[in-house]
Amino acid sequence: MSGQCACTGEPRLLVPDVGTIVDVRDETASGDVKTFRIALDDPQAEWRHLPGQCAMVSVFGVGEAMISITSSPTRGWPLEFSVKRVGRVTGALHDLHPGDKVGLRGPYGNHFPAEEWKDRRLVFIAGGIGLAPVRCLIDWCLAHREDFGHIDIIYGARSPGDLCFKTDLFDRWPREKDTEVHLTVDEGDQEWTGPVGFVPPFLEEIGPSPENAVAITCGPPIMIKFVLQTLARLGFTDDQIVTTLELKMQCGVGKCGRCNIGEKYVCVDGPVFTLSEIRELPDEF
Amino acid sequence: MKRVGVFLCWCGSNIAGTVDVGRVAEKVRLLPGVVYVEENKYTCSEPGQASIMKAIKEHDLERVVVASCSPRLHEPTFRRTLEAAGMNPYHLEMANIREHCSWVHTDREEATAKAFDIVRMAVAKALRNEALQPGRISIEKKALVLGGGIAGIQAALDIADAGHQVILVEREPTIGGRMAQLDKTFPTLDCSSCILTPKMVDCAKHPNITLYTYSELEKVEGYIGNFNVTIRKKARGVDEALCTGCGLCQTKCPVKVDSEFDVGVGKRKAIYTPFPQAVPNKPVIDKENCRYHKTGKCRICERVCEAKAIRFDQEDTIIEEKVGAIVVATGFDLFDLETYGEYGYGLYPDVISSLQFERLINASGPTEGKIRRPSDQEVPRSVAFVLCVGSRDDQKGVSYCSRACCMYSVKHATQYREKVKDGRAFVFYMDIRTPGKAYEEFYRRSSVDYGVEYIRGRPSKIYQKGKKLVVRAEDTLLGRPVEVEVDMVVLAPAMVPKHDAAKMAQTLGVSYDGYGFLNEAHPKLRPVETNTAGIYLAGACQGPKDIPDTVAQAGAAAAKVAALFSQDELTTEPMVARVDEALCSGCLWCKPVCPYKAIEAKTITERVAGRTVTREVASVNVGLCQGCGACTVACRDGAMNLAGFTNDQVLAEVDDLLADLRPACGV
Amino acid sequence: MGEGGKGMAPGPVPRTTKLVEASGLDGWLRAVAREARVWAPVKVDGRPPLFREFGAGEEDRLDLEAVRTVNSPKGALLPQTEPLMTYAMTKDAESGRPSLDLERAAPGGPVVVFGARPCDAAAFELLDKVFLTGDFVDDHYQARRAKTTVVAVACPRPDEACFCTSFGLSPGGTRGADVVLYGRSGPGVPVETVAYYAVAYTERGEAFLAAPAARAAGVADVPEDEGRCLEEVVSAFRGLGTPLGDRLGRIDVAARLDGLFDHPYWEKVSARCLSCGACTFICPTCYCFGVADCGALGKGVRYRYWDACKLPHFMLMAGGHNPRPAKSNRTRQRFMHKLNYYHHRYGEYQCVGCGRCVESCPVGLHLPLVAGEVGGLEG
Amino acid sequence: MQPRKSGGFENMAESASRPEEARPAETRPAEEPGAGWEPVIVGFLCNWCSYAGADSAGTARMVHPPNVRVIRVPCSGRVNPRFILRAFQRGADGVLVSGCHPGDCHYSTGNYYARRRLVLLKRYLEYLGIDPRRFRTHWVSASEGQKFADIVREMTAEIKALGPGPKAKLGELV
Amino acid sequence: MPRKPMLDIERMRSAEEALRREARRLLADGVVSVFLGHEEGWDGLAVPSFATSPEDAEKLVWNPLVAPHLAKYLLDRLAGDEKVGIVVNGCGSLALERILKDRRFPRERLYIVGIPCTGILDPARVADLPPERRREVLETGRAEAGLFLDRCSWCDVPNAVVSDILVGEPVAEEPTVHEYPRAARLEAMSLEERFEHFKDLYERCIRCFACRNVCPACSCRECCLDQWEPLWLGRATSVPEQQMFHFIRAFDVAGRCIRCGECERVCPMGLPLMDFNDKLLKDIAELFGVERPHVPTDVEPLGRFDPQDPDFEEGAE
Repeated sequence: MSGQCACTGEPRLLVPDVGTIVDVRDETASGDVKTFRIALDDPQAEWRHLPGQCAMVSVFGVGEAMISITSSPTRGWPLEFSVKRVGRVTGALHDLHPGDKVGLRGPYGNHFPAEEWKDRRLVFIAGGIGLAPVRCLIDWCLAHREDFGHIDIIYGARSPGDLCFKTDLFDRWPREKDTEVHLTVDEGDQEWTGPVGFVPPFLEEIGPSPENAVAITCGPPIMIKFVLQTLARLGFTDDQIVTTLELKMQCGVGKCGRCNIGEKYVCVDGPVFTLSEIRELPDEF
Repeated sequence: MKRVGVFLCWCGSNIAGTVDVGRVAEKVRLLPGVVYVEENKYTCSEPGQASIMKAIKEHDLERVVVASCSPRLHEPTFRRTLEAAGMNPYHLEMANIREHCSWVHTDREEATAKAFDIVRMAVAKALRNEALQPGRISIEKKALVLGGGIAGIQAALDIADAGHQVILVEREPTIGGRMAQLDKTFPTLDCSSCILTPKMVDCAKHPNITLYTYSELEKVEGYIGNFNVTIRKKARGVDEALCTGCGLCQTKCPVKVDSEFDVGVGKRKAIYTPFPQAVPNKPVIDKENCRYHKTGKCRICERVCEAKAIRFDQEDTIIEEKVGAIVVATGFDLFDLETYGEYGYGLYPDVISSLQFERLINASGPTEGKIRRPSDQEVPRSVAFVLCVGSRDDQKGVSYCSRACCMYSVKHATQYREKVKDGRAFVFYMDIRTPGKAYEEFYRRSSVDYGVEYIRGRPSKIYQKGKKLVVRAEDTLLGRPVEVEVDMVVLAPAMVPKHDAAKMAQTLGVSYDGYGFLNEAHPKLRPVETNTAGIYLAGACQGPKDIPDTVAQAGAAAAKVAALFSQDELTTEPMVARVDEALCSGCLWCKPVCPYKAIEAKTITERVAGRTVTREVASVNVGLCQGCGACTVACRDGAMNLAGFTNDQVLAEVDDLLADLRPACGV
Repeated sequence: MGEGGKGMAPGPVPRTTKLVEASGLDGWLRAVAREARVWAPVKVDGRPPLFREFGAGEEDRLDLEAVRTVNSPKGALLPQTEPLMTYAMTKDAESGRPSLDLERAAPGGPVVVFGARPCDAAAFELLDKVFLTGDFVDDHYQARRAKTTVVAVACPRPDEACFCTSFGLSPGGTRGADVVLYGRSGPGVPVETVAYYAVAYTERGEAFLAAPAARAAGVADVPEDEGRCLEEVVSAFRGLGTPLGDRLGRIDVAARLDGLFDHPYWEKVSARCLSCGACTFICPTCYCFGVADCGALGKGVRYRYWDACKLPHFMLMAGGHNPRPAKSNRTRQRFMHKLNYYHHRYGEYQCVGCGRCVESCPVGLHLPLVAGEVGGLEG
Repeated sequence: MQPRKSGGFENMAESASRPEEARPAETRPAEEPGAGWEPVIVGFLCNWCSYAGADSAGTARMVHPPNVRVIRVPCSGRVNPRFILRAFQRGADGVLVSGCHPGDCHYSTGNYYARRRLVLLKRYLEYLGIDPRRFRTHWVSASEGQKFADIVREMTAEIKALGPGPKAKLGELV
Repeated sequence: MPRKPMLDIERMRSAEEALRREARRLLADGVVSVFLGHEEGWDGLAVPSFATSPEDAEKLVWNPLVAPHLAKYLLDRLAGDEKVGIVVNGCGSLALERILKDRRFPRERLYIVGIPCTGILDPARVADLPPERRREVLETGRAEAGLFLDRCSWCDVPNAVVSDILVGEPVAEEPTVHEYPRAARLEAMSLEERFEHFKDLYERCIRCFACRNVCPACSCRECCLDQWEPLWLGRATSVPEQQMFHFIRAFDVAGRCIRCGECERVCPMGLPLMDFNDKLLKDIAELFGVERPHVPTDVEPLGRFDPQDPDFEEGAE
């Protein structure tokens, strides 16, 4: 992991490694989500991450943003980061092109406890850009396909154009064994023949059984809210539900106090929490 | 970082002579964001522009910086170039390395260094350029024409014929204006009303023209394409819908007063139409003189009216109209002749004005066209015509020449000689000005064929001697004093602005000159436009004119309106102020500093913490905003910004310039 | 936690004790300031002293008269603005390909914090827990901390804003200090005019007292016969009470607060808050910071700066979502963090009772007030 | 109390403090500028008059020192006082703001507001310890190329004498 | 010359009575949902109070220490449409006027109780007194001029300029020739001395924003100092950035500053912040002939102009 100067080994907690954007991919039709493939200029400094972990991406002169790593550890470097244009840093990032320099430090935060899910059925529920952290986990699980039971991937977006990772959704994942991909959109278009509607009702329709299953969900707060209710109706217990939290982060290492809720620091104790863990936290996110 | 392409122009040796463009290029290439740099001998040339377009495509540039001459010269050129390359034209920045650099510096080193800085600042700004779309405002394809004289009539007809709605507003009970008072027109001597009245009728009948006579403009709001005008239609005392125009009321009306139309040389009734061919041919009640209105008794007109159209209690009506353009054709007044006491106007009944003379020789005038002098109704055996009464007189009158007096006085003298074969016509003049087609010939004929006698000199006095009037002047050609005894004197007053021209101008928001004539946008190149977009000028309200010029200008104004109306929307300059409503506190301190009253409060509703909140924010009318940016400085939290010159951009220019010259931070 | 105070276990064993003339302190500091960056309570005319860098020149004077400095000494370890690194983007002249050079800011030389009150010294240990423990160690802080000597001065006369004893600390406490100066005249006197016992409790403290600068300044051994007196003086300082602390008694509300997150009290008490950062910036234990870049043309500095949970923008997210939009949320966060969250995470309270918030809050909204009031709330 | 109609700015500046004492202090710059030190002057010029004035100085080849870096603004009324302090903060040795003559503003009143703001600012900057000679405000019309050239020449010479700007004393941003 | 500030304890007692009565009535009759006043806080300090019930009204105080202005707290109550009660003395009403003229709170949602005022003490100065003297001052009202708030020294608005009801006899207003001693003192210094004076201030400022947050003229939804785009102000607390901070803070309220001095009073570092504002008030008075620059008007001095304004240039029209 970074935080060590590759050459001297001297610690440098808040000083990133220099990376280069090797590729930029538009995920959505509107171009508000892009996936950046980033390589470290100094291969010595490359670190290994676990599904669900994040990294601080710097645009020099603008600032840093904590962004979840979208590519599975099994794929190694360059890492992929899918970024929605929301603010200053992400906006500046969107203005960058292959060859441009960025800073990277990480990996930060905990990860999805996939090792604890051996032989269990997995239900991935994501909305919009929320698929980014989950995708990393999905690919990791698929790379260790034998370790898990049936896999449902339930994903929705505002419109067909807003579906991220189209090749994964339509090409790669459906071909995996014992894996189902269910897609829905809030609003269809001429080409769209699939289901139309919000994720929660869609989930209810599919109605995955809670039996020996784990539900991993990530998406906009409003979606999460109703997904959790639906999962409860389907009989999922709080311990069977895993999600990720997103808060403003500045240091990423539990020092700056930004992402502090209760006694937790989302950047080190999170972003991955089971629903029962979240119920423990003060409602400040 | 946006991908910036920089194009450095040599401008032949204009720039390259002093600035080492090559070295600037080397340094610019190393700037963050700059992905392409090119030098051209003449960037503005065809090949120069072509290579910009080529580079935009090949290097998928997102911003373009052209370092050449002043943006005031070629910004439009290169914006078009970007547009042609399918790029938003406002992604261009220009670095002025000619006027501001190569032309004013001699030391090659210094000039080169400065040129680099100038380019750097342009790059800094360009990196923060946003794609700007010109605003669009709808156009109400309806025109308002103010004034129903020949200018207004002509403009209204031309616009209406072009297929657009026209509202024609006339203050008097009828349209026709000055020209209707005239007998014949120079130089062709064809009858004025014969050519005017048909046009008047056309106006009334034209399906695209709405006529509001006896009406006045009260208020004008809005801007080009979207004026809201308020018109007061004065109470006529007659129900126009019912009135058949039979004229019985006029014949029966017991009250007789001086006729404005006949300029005092004739009479009218208290209920009247100014003249027989009036349009509309519906009378009005003159409340000042109507016996019923004064004493409460009479009501004869009411009784005789078979159509039952008389309405004593009728009230003014207010009409509101939305129009896209306004043509001002409010005409002129005549100089007050009593200013010249020495000419005895108002003192001697036989000293009259040229307009009164027009009425006297007019077949439809009070004397059915027989020339009789007011005092004793005798046919005058000799008449003196005095020119430039008020015109070209810095002391007592106005400095300018009224342009039409020479010709109509020549006409009057000729007409007089035709009617009074043995009469003598004297014309006292300073110069005879005949700048028009067939004018000079007409003037010649008057003296050669009609024996009009011209005396060059401005009369110093006119006094009565028995039944005669003596005109004393200095004959400046012979250089000796002359005294001429005549039976009648006709004074040619200067044309002056309408008495309320200034008020009108303020209502319209157009500028006017020291006399009160309305100002055209440019004396040569924009003669019929005003500085207020969407308002045009026709006729004598802009300055003295004769009929041909007036009609020509009216046509021109109509053409401008038609051109405006030929588009469905107007595009507005996109470099205007805009409000970030999320930031705006609604203090509206931006409002008082706006010279165009373009800022208004606007109420918005938003969801805050689950509840709906309404609050006020500033909003900019892009139709009115001219992009001065005063509001942006009055705005403390930066909610108000100016597209094309944003706070962000100016700060970046400052920061990036100085970051290199005076590194700002380091450890 | 804590030490000293009435009926407390005796503090750590002194390693060495020296004697230094009160009049010699300024000279001593100047000497030290030649080799190290010295932070001390510097005299400011007409106002309470500031804890800031003490110049080697003649102009600065030490001010131990006031009970506390307006600001805390935390800036010595956690500067309000601290460069982390420089970055410089350069392009290859031929290829135009960009490259980026990062240079970590140099840690800087030794630091001596001189004249901190025991509460402030103890506060350093609370900062240490944040920056030096857990999965990540803050190297910038660590580097500075490793080179920092803390010389505390026991409080002779705690004032009505002092309540260190409410957290088990004491005016004569040694926590976080390498050396503690005890006024030879004992507590009670406004300012020591005679001499101080300089007691070193750590190796670094010993070294500091043994340094040439110390010797030059007349730091001498304690005469044999003074042993008794020293004992008494020290325990007198240790046993000293604090006016406010006595009023409040021991503050232990962590458990109490567990149930009070949604209590209307926060709404009520925060109503008068100005949402300024005064309380957090003058607090010796508040440590929240932000990180920002400063530069142009691809070159610049990345630095960190003090930030405060009390400021409305603290948690504002890129999308515009603010988890703590209201003053009540932020006020609650501050006190919950100090009296509950921190306690859960590190096993003690994040307050040393220095009394600065009592003095500085323009609207009298400070920790002793809240700690006292939450005690009386029903959950 | 200052008379409402003041004879030019310099006099007003006078009344703001005792410059004759202030000046010498400033003329001894904090850091002695090395040989060949050239002042940087940031010039905010309104597009319609002063920028055009600078253009006509160019068209007429009126040679003047290369120390001014021009930032084009639509109107002097667009110049936010923050821009000016920012320039000084980042290292400008002088700042020049120039617009249309009062009454000639392309936007009719912009420069009147600018005048109020900037007259106040100039005094305020001096109050903060920034030599008023470093901040100049002028009216230059599109035809006054000569005047523009003269202003630049004058100002450059004056600031050369003053030495490096406030940044020398303020220090770095971080 | 302005009236010398003085304390009239009796007057204050009866004002307090009337104040409580009014507040009680307003809350009981549901005219207002909350009443903004002062209550006794820690160690006798008067702190802002927000009474929501008739009982709460009993806690309200009107005493020599009611220094804090309350108008700024209205911004916390922008959402919603319930009516708010508020008590103001003369200077307090200027703060309120400021908020109203800046259109930051609707007048129709206010019920204003005005209290004529002869002077208020500076709590900090009182706190520094020895306990017995402190008690004496507060009980007898015998206080030397030096103990009062600075704003009392020039006060020309003893009575609320805006109110719905006035409790207590109005205080006779006396015409005041305004002087600006703070600015004058600094103007007398050399350029260098002034620079050093402010540099010292910049270096001590911890940028806690107390000055801005208490200022009734600083009422923006989002202060430019908090924005990142554009970055008007870096977050570093270096001298140049601190200069920018204090420049923007003071110059943005130029022409709108009510000279209350609250910025200075709440500054935890005790910085002489009115040194900035005093100068701007003085110059606005001198340059633009504004006699009472501290009194809010419908169009601020920098939002209007006079063709005859002082000009930069000799001979410029």
